[in-house]
Amino acid sequence: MPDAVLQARSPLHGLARSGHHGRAGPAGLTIVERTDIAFASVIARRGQRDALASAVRASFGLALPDGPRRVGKDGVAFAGIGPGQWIASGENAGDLAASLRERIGAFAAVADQSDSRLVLHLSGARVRDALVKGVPIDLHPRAFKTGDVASTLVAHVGVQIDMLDDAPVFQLTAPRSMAGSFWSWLTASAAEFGYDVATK
Amino acid sequence: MKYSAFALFREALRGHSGWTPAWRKAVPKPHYDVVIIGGGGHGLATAYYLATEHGITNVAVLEKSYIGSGNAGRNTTIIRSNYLLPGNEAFYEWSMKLWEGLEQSFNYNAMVSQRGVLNLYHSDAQRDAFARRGNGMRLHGVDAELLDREQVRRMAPFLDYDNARFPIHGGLLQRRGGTARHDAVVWGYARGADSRGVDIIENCEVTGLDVVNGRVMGIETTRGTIQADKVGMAVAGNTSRVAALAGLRLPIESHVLQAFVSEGIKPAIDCVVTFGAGHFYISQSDKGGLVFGGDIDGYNSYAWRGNLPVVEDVLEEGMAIWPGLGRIRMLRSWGGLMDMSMDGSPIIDRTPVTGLYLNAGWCYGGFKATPASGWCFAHLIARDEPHTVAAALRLGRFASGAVIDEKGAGAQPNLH
Amino acid sequence: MRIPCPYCGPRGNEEFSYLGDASVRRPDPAIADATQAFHDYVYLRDNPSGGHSELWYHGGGCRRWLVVTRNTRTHEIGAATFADAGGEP
Amino acid sequence: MSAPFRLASGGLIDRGKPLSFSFDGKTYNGFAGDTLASALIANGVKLVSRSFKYHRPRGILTAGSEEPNALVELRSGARREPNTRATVTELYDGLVAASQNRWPSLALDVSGINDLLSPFLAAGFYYKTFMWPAKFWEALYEPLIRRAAGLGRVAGAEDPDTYEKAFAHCDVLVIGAGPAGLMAALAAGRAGARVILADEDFRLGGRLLAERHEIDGRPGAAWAAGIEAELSAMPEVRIMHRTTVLGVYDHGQYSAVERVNDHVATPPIHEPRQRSWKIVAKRAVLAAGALERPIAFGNNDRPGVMLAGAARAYINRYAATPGKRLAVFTNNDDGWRTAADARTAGIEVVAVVDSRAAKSELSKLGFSTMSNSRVSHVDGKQGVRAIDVVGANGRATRIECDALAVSGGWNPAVHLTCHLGGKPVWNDEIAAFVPGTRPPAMYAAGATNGAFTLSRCLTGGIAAGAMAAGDCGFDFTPITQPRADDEPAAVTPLWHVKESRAKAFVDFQNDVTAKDIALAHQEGFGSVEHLKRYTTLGMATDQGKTANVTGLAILAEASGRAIPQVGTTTYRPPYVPVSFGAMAGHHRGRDFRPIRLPPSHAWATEQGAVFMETGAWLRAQYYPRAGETDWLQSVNREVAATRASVGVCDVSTFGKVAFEGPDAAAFLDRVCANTLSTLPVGKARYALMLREDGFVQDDGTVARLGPEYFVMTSTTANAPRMMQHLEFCHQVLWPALDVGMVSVSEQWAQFAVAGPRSRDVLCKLIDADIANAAFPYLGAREVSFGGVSARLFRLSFSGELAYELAVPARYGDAVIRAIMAAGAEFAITPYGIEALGVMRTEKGHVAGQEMNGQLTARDLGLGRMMSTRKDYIGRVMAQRPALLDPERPAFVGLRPVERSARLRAGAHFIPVGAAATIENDEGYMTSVAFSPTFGHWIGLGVLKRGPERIGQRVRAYDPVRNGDVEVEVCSPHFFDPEGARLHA
Repeated sequence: MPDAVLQARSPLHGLARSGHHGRAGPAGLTIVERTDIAFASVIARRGQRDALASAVRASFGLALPDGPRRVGKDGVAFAGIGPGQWIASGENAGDLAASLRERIGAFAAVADQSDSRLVLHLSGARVRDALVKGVPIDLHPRAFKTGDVASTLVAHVGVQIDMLDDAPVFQLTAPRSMAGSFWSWLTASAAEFGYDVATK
Repeated sequence: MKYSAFALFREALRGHSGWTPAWRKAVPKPHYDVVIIGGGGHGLATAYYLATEHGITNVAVLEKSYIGSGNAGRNTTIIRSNYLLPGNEAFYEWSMKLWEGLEQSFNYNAMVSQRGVLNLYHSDAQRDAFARRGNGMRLHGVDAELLDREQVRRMAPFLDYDNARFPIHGGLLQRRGGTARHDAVVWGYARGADSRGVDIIENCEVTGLDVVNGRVMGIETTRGTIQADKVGMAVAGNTSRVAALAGLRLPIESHVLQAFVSEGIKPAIDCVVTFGAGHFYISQSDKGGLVFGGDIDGYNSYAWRGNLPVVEDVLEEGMAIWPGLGRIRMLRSWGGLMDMSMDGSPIIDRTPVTGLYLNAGWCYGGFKATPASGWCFAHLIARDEPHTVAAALRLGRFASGAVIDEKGAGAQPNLH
Repeated sequence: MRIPCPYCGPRGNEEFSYLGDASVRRPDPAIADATQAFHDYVYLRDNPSGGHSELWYHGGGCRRWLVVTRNTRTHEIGAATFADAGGEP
Repeated sequence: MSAPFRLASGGLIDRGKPLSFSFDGKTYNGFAGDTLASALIANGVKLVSRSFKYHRPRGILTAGSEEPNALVELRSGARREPNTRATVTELYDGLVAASQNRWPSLALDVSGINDLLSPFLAAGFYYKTFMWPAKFWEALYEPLIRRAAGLGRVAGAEDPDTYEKAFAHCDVLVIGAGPAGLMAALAAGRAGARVILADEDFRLGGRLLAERHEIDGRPGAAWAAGIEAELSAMPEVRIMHRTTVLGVYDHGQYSAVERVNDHVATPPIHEPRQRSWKIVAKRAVLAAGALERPIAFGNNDRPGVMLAGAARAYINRYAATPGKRLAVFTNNDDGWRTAADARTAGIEVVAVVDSRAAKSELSKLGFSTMSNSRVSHVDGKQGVRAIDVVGANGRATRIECDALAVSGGWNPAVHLTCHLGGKPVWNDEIAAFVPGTRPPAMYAAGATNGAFTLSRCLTGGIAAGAMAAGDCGFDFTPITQPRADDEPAAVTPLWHVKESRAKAFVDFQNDVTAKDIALAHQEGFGSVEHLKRYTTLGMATDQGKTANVTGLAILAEASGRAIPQVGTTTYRPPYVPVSFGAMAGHHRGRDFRPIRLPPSHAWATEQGAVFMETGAWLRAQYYPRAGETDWLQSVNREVAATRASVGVCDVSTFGKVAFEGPDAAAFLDRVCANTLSTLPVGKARYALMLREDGFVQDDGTVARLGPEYFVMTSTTANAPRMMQHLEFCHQVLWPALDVGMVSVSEQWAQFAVAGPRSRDVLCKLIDADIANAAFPYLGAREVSFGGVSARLFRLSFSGELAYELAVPARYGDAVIRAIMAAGAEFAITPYGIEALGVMRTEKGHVAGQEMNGQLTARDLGLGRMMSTRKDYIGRVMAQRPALLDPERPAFVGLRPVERSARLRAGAHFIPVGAAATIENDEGYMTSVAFSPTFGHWIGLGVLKRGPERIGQRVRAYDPVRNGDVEVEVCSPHFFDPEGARLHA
């Protein structure tokens, strides 16, 4: 093919403007769109869950979680999204799906999902106050801790929420095709507290 | 006493001392020719037409609570005959014809108001689907008009034409459709049936059906045993429970449908409007309250209460078509038990038990059907053969495949 | 309602889709009266007032089909289990 | 000028913050801390509204959200808010309010004539007349009735304010922040529970704010402020002011509305007007207090007649007095406190009328007391001039006064205990209903629970809070009970003063009188529900909060039964009316539901595409070019260009599901009507799916990319439901099958490149041999596209040589641009879904219009796809007799006999020359298109015995669009029936 390498576009292309938005003053939360994280769905073969778990332990040094939790190491993480089902992610991991297929493909169905979702990292003192305007699950520190994962409906959009650390930092992923509507809800909800948008 | 402006005038001058009960508080007799289980609109209409059309007056209507305590008194009062499929359309049009002469017939003002029912469409494909329905209505001799966006705007300028998620492309209008005062329909039929000798027995719950050699002999009730030659069931959401007393299993699930009313406001909407990109319908009562509703709660239930997600959906859909409602308040919501059938269409038929007749499967469309349902059920019970306009509404259609599936949703009640 | 998803925890019913009675079983099409059996399977329901075991799909969460035992009169929920035993036969 | 009825001192108002407001165009002054009602009272405004039916002059009856009378239109223009309760409207500077339901003015409302006509307007009068002649109802009677009815007016424009929804979770939800609620929250909070304390008011304290009670030797309001301070300091306690809990739902869900900015003229930027909350609580404590009830006597609705507890609220909390010469009418001890507080505030108390024989110990207070007496009549129209009191001897005495405080006793606010079906039970000691079976996990405390004295409220609150926290696993740390009195609260019911001559109102807003209730009973509407429905008792905006129990009691008297025998009252959500805006929140206008955009959307926008909603998606409908005046021109050009050379269309919206595993092929055989296990690797095949009831559900293509790896597409509209269906088949029907299934719809951008030159275009972009021999029709393979791994399918919806190219979605935008660049030399043309539809119609492919859920595979000419060698979903039920009936309408093509005629989908087929009746209905047109290829309209449809009638003519009858076109029946495959082009 004659052309130069293809230009990738983020789901928020043309929607998110870097800088401060909403109420003036110190930002209540910071929103970062991440386009450098690869994702792949991992579904255990019938009866192969344990074999898969040991393969994951061998290849990545990670104990595959049984419930809606995530484990990570060296930028690679596995988040439980259903019984026998995980979303693997890797920062700057290149073709994550291919390497997963190679290492654990014998025990699981693997599908690349790197392009399927809008990925946001949210942090800041008021992040929970903004999220409660659409997130139906309890994000109180007693109820949702670092490493917890939840798949739920937020403002009519299917969203996966991972709590990355106690700062707190939340990772929200939403279907790529709904990025615009999801962004409309998120920014409307955050405006009251003032928010900064950054891209990485 | 006949109701009239004169009677009202006379009574006003003597402190209303002359008014008598609208219907007797009857006590059960040991035997009736026909017993109707269910003192809702359908049951009372059946008794009324048994008396007026078939001369059968040794009839009892059994109601476990007070008459009209079920869906007859918990609906959004819409009447229409704008159905797609022949099996339904002839029936609902017969119902509309009966509505048109009802009040003079039973001498009660049920406030039948033919203010028009407007179904909005939001895409070309939906327009063509509505055209198919409207053309079918016209083939039945029923009025139907397909309006474009501007015609709809002239009828209902307050709808959202400029900023809608699902823009309004036009609408299918049945001018003869409209609303009626639900309680008045119940009381009118009750009063009409009572005055012709029908016993209306309230606070009388059916606890058993005496079936001997495949034939129904009588009924066990909380007020004693009643013998009956023929028994008709018109119990909506409780159909499966009553049918089970005769060992019957039916293509029906019971689901909750909520209805809503707003605070009273000055006249704001002159017809019934339905939203085509969701499930929402709204009109305004003569008292001024906006009467509206949406989809069923979506799961089997015998609890007379609605859930919160549907309340939110319904009010979101209201705002979606009528943005000016933002500061109007929802006053009250309530839930009724719908007898959702497997194809979304009703059943008026015999049962495998001789002498036991079934009137069910009204889904959330029972109110508009009240007159024709009573008319056809009375015909079936009196003549033991289905009325022509209800000929397709038979139990056997599920086995034969001749289902009447308006929505094309398949055998899943909560999708109809 | 709040449905206790065995994977996700209690969630509002708006995250779920409902498919009715879980006690009916798809018949073997090879049997003699398969047509009657399929008719009953597809169309006939007990529709009880009281205990009911029913199918819910957690499409807004873990995408698992659940068998939920629920009282249709009180909406009280007894148990919720994976229809396929968690994909672990 | 200072307000004439404002007390010189006292109250919880901030006299340092004067506020100006207007009512019916006249300007008044009030203070911060006032409500609109208290400010009107302070300014001596007694007449504030007109009643619903008789248009009687009305004043302010209560001091809370139960107010039936004082409803106003608040604000103006697009913010006009009808039926707003003045009693809970916080005063703000510049507030504008107007009375409603009157003309020309509040003082002289011509509809006041209804009051004189009232003998003719008795309960249910409209059911008995207006029936003749029939057509007059819509033409005359109803418009008149509708115009007279209704209250305020809806705003004419979209609400400019914004709204939000929000979720909250807690261990203990405390509803109401009076003495019981404060104690409950404190007890639960100290135990360490996560507590939410919600109260309607803008200030915590409940009745304490309205009374002169002392707790621990401090004024009640000050004590409450102290508790609030302690609660605010607890990290796990959240206090929600201005928040009304509206409803109780299954499994511990509560709905509430927070009036975030109703107390300011307009909300600050970025802030909503209101916020609707969904609260999930493990336990709840209902401490909603009690509502005072009126007594029915002649003209008890006159402005200046007020509930005794409300009078205390205005005097004690707002330093506003309802009158200068106050009389009190009570059937209980509590009413006396109004006299006492009024005197303390320096207001002359002309008489205390107590219906009870036994002298209350309170009569020692030294008021001019008339015991064993009843107020039978109020003199005055737009205000109180005097009252007639009937004593034990039956003789009436007239007493001059300008205000009357009435106490008929108190009804516990049991409403929320009823929302899940609970029925309140009658309690003789307090002559009121108390909570019966409560919702699971809900406790009731304080007056709501029938505890009518302060110290009992405090005790009950502590106990409930402790139990609720304990249930959630928190150890209770004992709280010393604050000191407070057990003030006298005895009551002897009096519902209706028989000696009344004038109307004695029970439901004030709906003008339901004691007489109406008697009449309803006389006419047989003796069940509580019939009474409500027949008289409209309790159906007004206040939901009968001040009327239901009294109405029930009067019905009991009329029918000679005891109240519990007559029945009980039940309540449904919402506790107070809630705005559409609050419940809709963010989801209005374009945000009503999410919009899905395909990867080429930005590019298509640059091209000036016209978009249309298809399900959740917004797709390019067509791409108009300069000079094209209507859509058909553009679509014709797009079709012609594609058939002549090459076109490109974004088809990313199809559902895409990946199947992987040893049983993938077997699984697909069971969900599809046709066989897919025989599909070779590297090949794709059309797939048809039925519902279990035998009707067509969806279609798509299945490509086998590896021995155990398949990708299936489903139609755009059905994609979500198909995913659910496939998961059902796998998890519920055949869980043993070893196949992993996942949606990859969002992962892949997919473009159809169609037309004779499509191969030439793709050859420039793909490093792979896609010549016909190497990559024939229905081929499927992975390719590299500019270094990106992509998938190429040789599929054709258009009937042309065509491909579908799938690339990771992030490159979708770049790829459409690359395709357009590479295709430039072939004059490649982007086409939208209109042209797509035209080409598939020319080709005779079925689509959504045909798969309407009412047609079978046979109906659609796809019967041959139904395998006879295997079981699959729908196989058995598809064999039912009615579905095999040869008379069923079946799939055909149609073309107008008069070639210039236009066809329209939705037209019905009737035989030529036959009457347009349903008996002659032979089917309908499912799809139409103008075919630039043939130069005339073509159609697809289902026609009775259609396939046997090729060449015959029928009428396409379309009366709703004045269409009646004679059409010729033909094969649905108009274009290239042999498929020479797609194999090229």
